[in-house]
Amino acid sequence: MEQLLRSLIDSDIFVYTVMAALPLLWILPYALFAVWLERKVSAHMQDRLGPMRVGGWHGWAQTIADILKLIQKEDIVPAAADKRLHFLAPFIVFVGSYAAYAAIPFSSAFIGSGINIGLFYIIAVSALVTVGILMAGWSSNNKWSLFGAMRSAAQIVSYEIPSTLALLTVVMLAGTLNLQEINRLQAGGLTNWFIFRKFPFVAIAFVISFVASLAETNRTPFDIPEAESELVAGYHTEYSGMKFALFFLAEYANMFAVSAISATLFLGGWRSPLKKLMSGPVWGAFWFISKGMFFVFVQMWLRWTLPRLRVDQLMYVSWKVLTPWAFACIFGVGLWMVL
Amino acid sequence: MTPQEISDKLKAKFGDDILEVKIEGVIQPFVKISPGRIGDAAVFLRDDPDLQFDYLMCLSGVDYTKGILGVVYHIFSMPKRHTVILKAEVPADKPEIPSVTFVWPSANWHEREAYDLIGIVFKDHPDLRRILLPDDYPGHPLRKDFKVPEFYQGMKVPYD
Amino acid sequence: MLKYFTDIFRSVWSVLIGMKVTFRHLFTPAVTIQYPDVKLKLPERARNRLYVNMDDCIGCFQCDMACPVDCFKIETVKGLPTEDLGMTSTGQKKRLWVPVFDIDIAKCCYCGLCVYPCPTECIKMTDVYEFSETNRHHLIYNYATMTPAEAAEVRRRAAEHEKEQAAKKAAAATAVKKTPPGSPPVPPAPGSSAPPAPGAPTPPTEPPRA
Amino acid sequence: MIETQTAPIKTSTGRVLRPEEMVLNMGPQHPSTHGVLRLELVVDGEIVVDVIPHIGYLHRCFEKHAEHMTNYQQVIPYCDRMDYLASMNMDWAYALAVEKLLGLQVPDRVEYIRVIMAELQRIASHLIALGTYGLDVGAFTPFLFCFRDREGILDLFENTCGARLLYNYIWVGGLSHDLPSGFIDKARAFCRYFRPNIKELNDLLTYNEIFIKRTANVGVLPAEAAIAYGCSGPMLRGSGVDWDLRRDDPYSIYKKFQWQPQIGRGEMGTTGDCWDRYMVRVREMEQSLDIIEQALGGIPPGDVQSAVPRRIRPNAGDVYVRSESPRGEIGFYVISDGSATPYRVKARSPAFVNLSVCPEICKGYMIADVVAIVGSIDIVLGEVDR
Repeated sequence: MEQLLRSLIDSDIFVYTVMAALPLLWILPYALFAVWLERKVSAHMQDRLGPMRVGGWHGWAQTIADILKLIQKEDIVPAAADKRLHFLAPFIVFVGSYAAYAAIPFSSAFIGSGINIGLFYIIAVSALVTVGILMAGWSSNNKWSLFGAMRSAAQIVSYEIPSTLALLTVVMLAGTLNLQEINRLQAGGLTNWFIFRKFPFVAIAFVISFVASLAETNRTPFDIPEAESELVAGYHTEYSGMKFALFFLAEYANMFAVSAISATLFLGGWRSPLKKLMSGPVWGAFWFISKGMFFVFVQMWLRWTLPRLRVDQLMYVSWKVLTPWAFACIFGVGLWMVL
Repeated sequence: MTPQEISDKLKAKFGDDILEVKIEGVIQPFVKISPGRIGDAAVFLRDDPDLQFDYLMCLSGVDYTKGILGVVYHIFSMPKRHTVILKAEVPADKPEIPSVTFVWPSANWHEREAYDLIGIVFKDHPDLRRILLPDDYPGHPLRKDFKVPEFYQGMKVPYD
Repeated sequence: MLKYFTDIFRSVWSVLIGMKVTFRHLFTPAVTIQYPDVKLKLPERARNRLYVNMDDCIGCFQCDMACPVDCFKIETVKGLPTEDLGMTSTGQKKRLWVPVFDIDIAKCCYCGLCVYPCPTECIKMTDVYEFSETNRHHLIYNYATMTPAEAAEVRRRAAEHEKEQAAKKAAAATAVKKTPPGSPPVPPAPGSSAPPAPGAPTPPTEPPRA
Repeated sequence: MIETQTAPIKTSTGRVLRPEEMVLNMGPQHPSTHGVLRLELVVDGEIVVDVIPHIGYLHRCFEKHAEHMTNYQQVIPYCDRMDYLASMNMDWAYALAVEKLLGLQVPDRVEYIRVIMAELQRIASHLIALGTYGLDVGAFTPFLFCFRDREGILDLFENTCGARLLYNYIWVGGLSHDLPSGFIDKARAFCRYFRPNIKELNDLLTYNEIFIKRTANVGVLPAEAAIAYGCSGPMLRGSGVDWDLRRDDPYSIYKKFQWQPQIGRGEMGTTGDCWDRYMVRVREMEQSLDIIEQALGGIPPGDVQSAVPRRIRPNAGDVYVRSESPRGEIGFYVISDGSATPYRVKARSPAFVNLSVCPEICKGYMIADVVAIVGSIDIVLGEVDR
């Protein structure tokens, strides 16, 4: 991808801006589709129909209508709010989840920047979301938002540990942090994916990393920062118009980023499950997106099934359940590799 | 125990403070007691081994006009499954009556409502505030002689 | 220690059961309907908007008395004996003009208490429920079928008739003082009996449901 | 650091706050207070130190209205609006009180139909209680399942009396309409349709471990405190007190049916916690289904309006009659002075009394639990404020 662009115009600035903007090409349509999908999935799970009227068949244009509405909505900033922080917070939250796309390999041909510490970079940069949420909570000058922000800070930070440990098991197996490399190691069809090697441990690590990723994107059963029934809407109560849309976009982008990482590490990112069949660069992108979308669907499925945990139970699950089991998996994989 | 036995026990204990006992001629027999002794009567009713009135069903304030306000206690006993109805009358110009919240905590809100709507003051009630109406509402609406104020906080009250 | 493991197992198991239930509902048909395009047929006894058939109304105020929120404003004028006010469908002779019959449907609580006491069954609750208005005063329905001019004319005649009666009574009373009782009363002046031209019906008239 | 000495912050009842405490107003516009209830929480971090409920935002002077009606029958539409989720039970309680005042005997057919309607209303009201309780705890889907099932009941009511929520169906001495044709088969069809759905609700919410963690051992109300505070209905039975007005202070014909009051046994935690109150409501729905099916079988023929008096003019006297509404003991204390207008109607509403326990059982829990506890008390502000 980089050679292709350099052959067009040979200036660094042009190439790198285009490379940085390429994931946007995927995130924006994906977000439009994901919001619509969530509303339809939740509707049909609850014996409803969901959006049916905007744009013909099953209301496909509903999200576009929403975006247009949000764009022209008045952007209300609370009088006593800390103006600068209030303005900056949504952008930092979006940057936090968008920056992760730099190191995610969409297919064998396309990767933002194939740095050799890809996974480490992704985990580090997605912690930026916490800063954004804290800024949003504090600057809204609203007790409820402050509660939401405090809870989400505690939640995201304490769930990074089990998620990192779970990903560590795969890194031990793969021996490298470079996601493109990890993908190459999982060649040769379904049986060669990491999830099936060293059977029980990596599978448990997969479940732990998926549950921890739920907490990181504030999705049910860990959607405590924006608990509708307690904190009204948590940290983004005082946001409206385009800033609220940005929060929404950031949440869906984060959802896909997290499921993309799980797919890449455990289920052979752009590797096709059928050995040699359908495994070109374009097919790679297809497989990668379908795995990602499957995990996004599972996150939605959980959202419309489970109630919400309380904050102290959330901490209990993170420290007392997920972290010890993650250590056990690392220990198991390590022992298995040594023997 | 039948209402007759209950009222006899009460008469034995409180003597002439029991102003009137009506068993026949009314749908539900009641005992009228002088307002000063309500507190002791409540303690007696709850603690007496064969009365055990532990469940205050309903405490209602009534305006009997001609300057008399009344409080009616409907009390029930869970273990014994029997009921007693106590009535007490207080003059409208000095509507003071001891509170029974320390005997039956359920009376707390009932008394606050009686104070709020009828204006009966319950002495040593934990926090006697208006419960249903705004704190600065003029007067007590359930009194028979209550005139709806023309304006409340600048808003016209009766509208066509 | 055992409790720790059973806790985890039970959590995972109950989460999976819950997911099974919602997944099964992904394929069950939806129960909701698309309202403006598809409208539910209300049952026969549905109680929504009031409808008064003014031809049968004899101005007896039964509905006004039965209404708990008194949203009726009815005015009746005594018809002169010479005037012919027409018959109700149930065969009673109408003796009162009803120039004003207003119902404030915004105040109405749709309890239906006014329907039962009506002797001529002329007030009924239809199943029309889409009658929202932008201005609250439009919700005051006036069902009277008499134009204001006619109403004024009827009131004038009734008042005039009233004065005559009063004058006659006064005259008769003074006559009794001057002459002994038993002298015949003066015959009533003949009222001009112009039959009331039916005015344009202002209220929404529904054909009574079959 | 300059020590800024500000005046000590006080709550509305004059309690001085310690420096680390904060006053948090939950309500009156709040998604989970089930109406316009304002809870003034004194909060130390997440832990709730004190709760001061403020009610009265939905006060519509029911008792003042009742004193200005021209006859006893006109108060019934006002009773509907007291507990708008269980209006059948409200009408029935008021009708029972006035019938006792008049010494009126109601024909058997009316008794049977009243029992069926009240039990259907109990299921509809419990469905809302359980659905919104799922929302409070964070599960969206059960709420919509409960409302989907409730539609079946509302259709039955609409066919019978024409209204879906506020019926004015049970009159003093009888009913406003007789049953429409085909009502009995439709009601039986509803019972058959609804029974498996209760099991589905259990799978989805009741035995879900996260739901159990959120509700077991939360808001524990011991039996003695429940009785002392005058609680009733699922609130009292949840605390293990075997007390149900339909059996222990029997009115109407509940004696003719075989059914068993449901009591909280502390299966998932201590007796009297939120889960028990929730479970009592779920089991009561099944029990109401049994009662309805038994009652549907035995409806005698007859005229439902035969005992409705033309003019109600009870002789002077007062009466307090109570009956079992879905939220507990709804009692009407009616005083009549011989005229056609009631002299005083005092409504003892169960949610008003159950809510007075709220400060007791919310102390020491977290904010998320206060939402769960208030949801388990199942309050309707129309009834609390009257």
